Amino acid sequence: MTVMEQRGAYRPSPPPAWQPRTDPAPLLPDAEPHRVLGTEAAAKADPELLRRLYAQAVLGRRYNTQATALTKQGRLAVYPSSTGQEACEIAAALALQEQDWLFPSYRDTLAVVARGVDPVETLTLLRGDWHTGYDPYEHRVAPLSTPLATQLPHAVGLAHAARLKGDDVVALAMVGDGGTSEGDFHEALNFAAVWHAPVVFLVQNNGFAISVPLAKQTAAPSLAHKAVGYGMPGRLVDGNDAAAVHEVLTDAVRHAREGGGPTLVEAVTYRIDAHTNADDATRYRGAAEVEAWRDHDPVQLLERELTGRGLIGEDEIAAVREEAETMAARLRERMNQDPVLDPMDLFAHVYAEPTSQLREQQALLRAELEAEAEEGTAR
Amino acid sequence: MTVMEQRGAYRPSPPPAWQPRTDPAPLLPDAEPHRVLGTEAAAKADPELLRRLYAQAVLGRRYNTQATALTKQGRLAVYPSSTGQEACEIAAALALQEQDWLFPSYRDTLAVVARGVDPVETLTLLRGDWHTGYDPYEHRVAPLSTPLATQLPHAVGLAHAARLKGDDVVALAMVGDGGTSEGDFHEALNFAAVWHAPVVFLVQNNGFAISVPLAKQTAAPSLAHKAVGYGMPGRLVDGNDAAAVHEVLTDAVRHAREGGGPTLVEAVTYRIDAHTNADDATRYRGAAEVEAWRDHDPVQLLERELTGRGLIGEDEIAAVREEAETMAARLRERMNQDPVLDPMDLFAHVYAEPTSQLREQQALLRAELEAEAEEGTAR
Amino acid sequence: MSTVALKPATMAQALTRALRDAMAADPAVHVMGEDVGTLGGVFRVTDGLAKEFGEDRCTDTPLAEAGILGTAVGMAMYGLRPVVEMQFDAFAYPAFEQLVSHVAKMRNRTRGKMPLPLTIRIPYGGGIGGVEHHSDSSEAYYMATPGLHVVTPATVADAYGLLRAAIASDDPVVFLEPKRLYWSKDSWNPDEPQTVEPIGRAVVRRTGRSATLITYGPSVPVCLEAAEAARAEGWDLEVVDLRSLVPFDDETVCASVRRTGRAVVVHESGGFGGPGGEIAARVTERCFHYLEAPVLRVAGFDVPYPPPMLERHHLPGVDRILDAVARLQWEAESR
Amino acid sequence: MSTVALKPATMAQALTRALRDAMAADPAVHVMGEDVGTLGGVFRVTDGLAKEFGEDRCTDTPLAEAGILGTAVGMAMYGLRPVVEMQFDAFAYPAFEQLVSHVAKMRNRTRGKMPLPLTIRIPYGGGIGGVEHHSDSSEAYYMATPGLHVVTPATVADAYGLLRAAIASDDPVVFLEPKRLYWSKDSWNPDEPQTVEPIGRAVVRRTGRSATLITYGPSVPVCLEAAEAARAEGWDLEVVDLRSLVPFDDETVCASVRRTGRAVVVHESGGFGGPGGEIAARVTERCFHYLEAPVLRVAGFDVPYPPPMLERHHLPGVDRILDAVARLQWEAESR
Ligand SMILES: Cc1ncc(C[n+]2csc(CCOP(=O)(O)OP(=O)(O)O)c2C)c(N)n1
Ligand SMILES: Cc1ncc(C[n+]2csc(CCOP(=O)(O)OP(=O)(O)O)c2C)c(N)n1
Ligand SMILES: [Mg+2]
Ligand SMILES: [Mg+2]
Repeated sequence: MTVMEQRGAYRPSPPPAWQPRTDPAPLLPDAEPHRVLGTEAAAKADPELLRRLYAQAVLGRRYNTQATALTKQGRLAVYPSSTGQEACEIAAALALQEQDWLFPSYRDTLAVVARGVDPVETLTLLRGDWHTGYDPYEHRVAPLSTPLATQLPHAVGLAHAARLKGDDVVALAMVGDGGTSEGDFHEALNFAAVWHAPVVFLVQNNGFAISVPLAKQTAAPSLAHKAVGYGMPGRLVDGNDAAAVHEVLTDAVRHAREGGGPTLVEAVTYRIDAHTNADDATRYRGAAEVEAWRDHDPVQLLERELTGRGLIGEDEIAAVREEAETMAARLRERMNQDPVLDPMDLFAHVYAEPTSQLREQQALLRAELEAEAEEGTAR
Repeated sequence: MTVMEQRGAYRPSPPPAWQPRTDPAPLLPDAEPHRVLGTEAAAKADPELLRRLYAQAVLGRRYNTQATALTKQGRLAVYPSSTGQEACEIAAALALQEQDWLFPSYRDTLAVVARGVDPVETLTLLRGDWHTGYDPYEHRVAPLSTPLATQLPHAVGLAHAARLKGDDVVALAMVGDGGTSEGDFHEALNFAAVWHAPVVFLVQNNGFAISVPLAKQTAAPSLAHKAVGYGMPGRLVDGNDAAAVHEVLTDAVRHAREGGGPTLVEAVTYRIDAHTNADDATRYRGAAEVEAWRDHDPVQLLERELTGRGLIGEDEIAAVREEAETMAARLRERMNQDPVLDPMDLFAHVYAEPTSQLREQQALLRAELEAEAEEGTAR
Repeated sequence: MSTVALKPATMAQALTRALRDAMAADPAVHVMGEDVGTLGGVFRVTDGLAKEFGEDRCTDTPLAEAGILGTAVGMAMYGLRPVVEMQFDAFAYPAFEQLVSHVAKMRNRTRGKMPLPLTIRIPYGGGIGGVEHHSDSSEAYYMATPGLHVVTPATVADAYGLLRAAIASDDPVVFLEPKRLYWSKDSWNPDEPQTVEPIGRAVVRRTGRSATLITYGPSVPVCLEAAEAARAEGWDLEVVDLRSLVPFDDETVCASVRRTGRAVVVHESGGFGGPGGEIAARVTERCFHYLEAPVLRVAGFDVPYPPPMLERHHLPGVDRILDAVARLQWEAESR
Repeated sequence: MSTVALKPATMAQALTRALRDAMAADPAVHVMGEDVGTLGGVFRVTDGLAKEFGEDRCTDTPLAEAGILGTAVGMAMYGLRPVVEMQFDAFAYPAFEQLVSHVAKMRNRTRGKMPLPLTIRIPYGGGIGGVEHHSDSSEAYYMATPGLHVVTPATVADAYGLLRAAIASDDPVVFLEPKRLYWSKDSWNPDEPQTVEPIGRAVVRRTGRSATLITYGPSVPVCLEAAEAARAEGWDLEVVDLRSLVPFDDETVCASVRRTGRAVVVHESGGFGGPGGEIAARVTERCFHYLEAPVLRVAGFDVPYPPPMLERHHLPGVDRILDAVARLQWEAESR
């Protein structure tokens, strides 16, 4: 028996082969997204967890504003802000155990930082001194993926490999609503379901793919409904409700860990900022829509819950905010230092050993740099 | 308002955007595939249609055996037989009106012939004298597509273009169970649903992609369930029941024609022959499985229904069979003639006008051929 | 000759104008891609088209490049002339199968019965500080695919002319737009009727007698700059702008090289397996006895495109071009 | 030296053996692709592996090439050494984005932290009477993609040695298998320990002094045949089998060309933008003053791969090679 076969539903059926092999009902998402904050369920939530989510969300929000500010100061080439989506970003990181893997999309710097990666190393790609700034193996975070949805099959392959080795590893892969239209999304979910791989797919439906609204992206009842076509459960969650996202993701991760296979989670949220600092969002959406979503702000939802239920005091809130300011100041400071660059790095990592062709080019560049340096000294 | 917007369900929802925009229930396929033959529904079927389906199925079966025989005689490079799947092939062609378009996959030579394309021209690809042997515009049949699922977006684009022009055209696109795993399948269905294009997707689930059984291809309740994730209805049909396939496809085509958008139809059938004449099916499946499916043969299901209900007599059956023999003899005869080849055709259709680079190569080949011819004469 | 004064325009504006004029001239022309509608494209090349012609003529598609090109194929089958935008070079790769196996082959496959008149616009190349996957020079892939035309403008006027020609062509054209020239300006009057260059003609941008720089797209201005700088060294360089990689204008290129006896091919694309190999090889095949030195190549390094802060070391610049010219085995008198 | 008698084996058998030995030697080696399990692959190269090592080690995947390569990337990230089979050349195109944007770039992207030791086996080339899309020579695409190694065997022994080396490599290797040599036989004893050639070395298959035929993969036997036939014309041709297109063995190739002074590059791939341009250009750059004539190219025509009944006109054959050799500007005495 193969590892892929170690589960219930996965059996070829005898002819006639048309009997549905599983009942679709348990795969279908609920009509309403799961919510915790502001509902009765919140009372059952662990106050410590809520405080932790809150602190992280405040930090995350501050990280977003600081990074955006850095683009204006020319310290970052570009920054895709996740303001408004902090609940998803934070919950994705917190739902995982240490040995698990995170597969972020290009917007998910917050999740990467929340998982423990150095904030400056996280921004390397967007600062432009190298591509991936962190060692993916240190915190088990794959490189931020720019080609949309391409990281999803990687997550499936990694989770599958871990399972083959008998390791207790779950992979959580993040993608946007736009990314669900790509062929790689389809192929990844299908492989995951067929292989019964321990993967959780988190779709952050933030309403837009750059300027393209969801209605031009899909006609599906919801993105979570796509799960049915792969034979995995689909879950719909309020993506601005950190407690809800955390709960749904934690459940899905546990399910995967226990051999239950993959889950598709759609978190409905909203991108408050423009696509990146270079984008002009007024071209494709009105201020009223943005304002409507501000009333459903993920940080405020947490704060309201915590203060409303007396789980946090003014001092603690102030302390959280101060911590965020400290983080931002430290980030600013570190990002204001010019990165140390070595142009010869261009050739260092193309292959394990540079080919003779690359060695020739290396020599050419070295000669040029030496000539440049000499000129510099001469001047 | 764009053409894409001329329908009901396709509306962006106001925030909060998580309300399911449509109810999934009507999109879900029935648990049991639709059947007509051998059921009470058969009594309501048009006897003329049943006779027509029968005659076509008999012709189709004979075409398959004849083409397979031609591979043994070296008259065809390869033939992927659709024996066992004639009901789908025939019904696909008959469900369309004249102005509609058929987008066949590589196995669907029968559907192409049933649509009116010359049988020999249909086999050009498999004989090897050219790629597509027929003029796609003559009978509105796209070239047989070898790269799996790649023809599906073409069908969507064509149907969309026709709709933009205000033409009454439906496209029916065929694909195998294996082909549903490709990214192009996903992207085509999504575009079709978002654009509300008049397309019908017919998946022939014949249990295998070459040697790979369905269970290694998908974990979905059924392939028809994939429709939900695109927001189009999914229909499950007994693919060996020609009357049922015809009914479901005709409904879907009408639905598309009336502006109802695309439908995904899964027809459950079985490939009785090996993948192609070059394949050895005993490597991956047992004889018992094949035998079980022979009991559910599409030609016999029709014959049983027609004879059982007295809708056809011995003479008519004999006449149908004779017609098939005549067709086969004629095909044999025509295929036994060597096709007339002109090697210079290699350059004739790469561009509207050959580039100067191609003209040089053309001259080279012409000189070679002349030298060859001279040598031939000299000998 | 018209008396209207020329006004400066950017290449991006000329491209927009070409699309607009083509759409106005022929209702079969449809623009489609990611963000091309309401937003007007991330480079604003399709700005205003959805408003002017409606979203059915300038359509925001779902985010799926194979789907975009694949549906465009179907639309072209039905007689439309789709103009597809791929948002960036590397994001055209998901459409590679559709491009190679269908777009390039459909006319040939059907003995000319089913031509595919479609244009695939791809912003390409570096020099704009883009992160990974936003600066690839992918022309080598398209050149190696028979059935495609491959063109790339280097001037504002050519941007207009070549794009009109591409859309008018009955064959599929990969239209490569040099990103870093989008904001380059030229005196060009969009209100004057423009001559539409046929596809396939190179042009001598600067005459010279010492050596020929053979180049295209984003490297044309760099070569012109290098030619100016070379005067100080006593070299009088000719600069040939290919404009069309497929078909290739052997005549113009070889005429120049025969005249100068020396040549350097310059492009941003990686050198190994890049366009320069083909160009150097075919020039050598045709001009061997005219050559005083081997045809040299100045190209991007054979590495994944560098991060923004290192790209200046990668891109062929004036110095690297002059160094190559210096290696053309000069004897004192031959300059 | 071993005393075991050599037995004839086909290239396909040698490949199977290489996979088997690699899987036996290293549990990290996983074979995956369409029909590679129960069926043993459409060319039977993976025959018996699923039975011997289990379906977890030799896995029939869903039918989706980007998914196959993309999941293999993830498996390699976790320390496995996936060996991916693409069923035919043209069916590797759906995986192009994964190949170019991830497989080729991951090591570089992560400063060497995340190498991807994976092998992508692609049966390629024509001459087997395959219909459309079953006979492409796609090596030009891979050569133009920094970060990939590209190798292709021409002999039974190299098939084994190069595949073992590819699987052992810590870099991704595109392993191109010449379809029409699958059934070519050689005296080769699979039971004897095989020397594993390092990747990157060309080999002189036949020494000669008149001119060098530079070739690889399916064209090697054709060139050897041409060299034999050339003796009648008084030419003594050297044949260099590149074996590895990336890295490229300039040393061996240039040493040969410097000796002979003349060269023809021979391959099935289309000429324009094909590997021959790169090869001719770099040989010319390095050997200009040794060359009596331009390096010529004999290649497939620049057309979509022809249907089976016309492919013989397309493929470089002995006569076309000899015609090119005749155009190498011979003077009577120089042969
Ligand atoms: C394959 C690919 N195509 C196009 C792009 C260009 N692009 C970058 S972000 C983006 C929109 C992504 O939308 P979504 O998936 O919803 O993620 P979000 O930006 O909302 O986080 C596009 C089209 C890309 N990065 N990759
Ligand atoms: C993109 C692509 N990948 C691989 C192949 C090789 N191939 C040809 S047929 C086939 C199996 C197809 O299975 P399915 O889609 O179920 O259709 P069926 O053969 O059963 O009609 C495969 C893998 C191909 N033609 N195209
Ligand atoms: Mg989004
Ligand atoms: Mg099948």
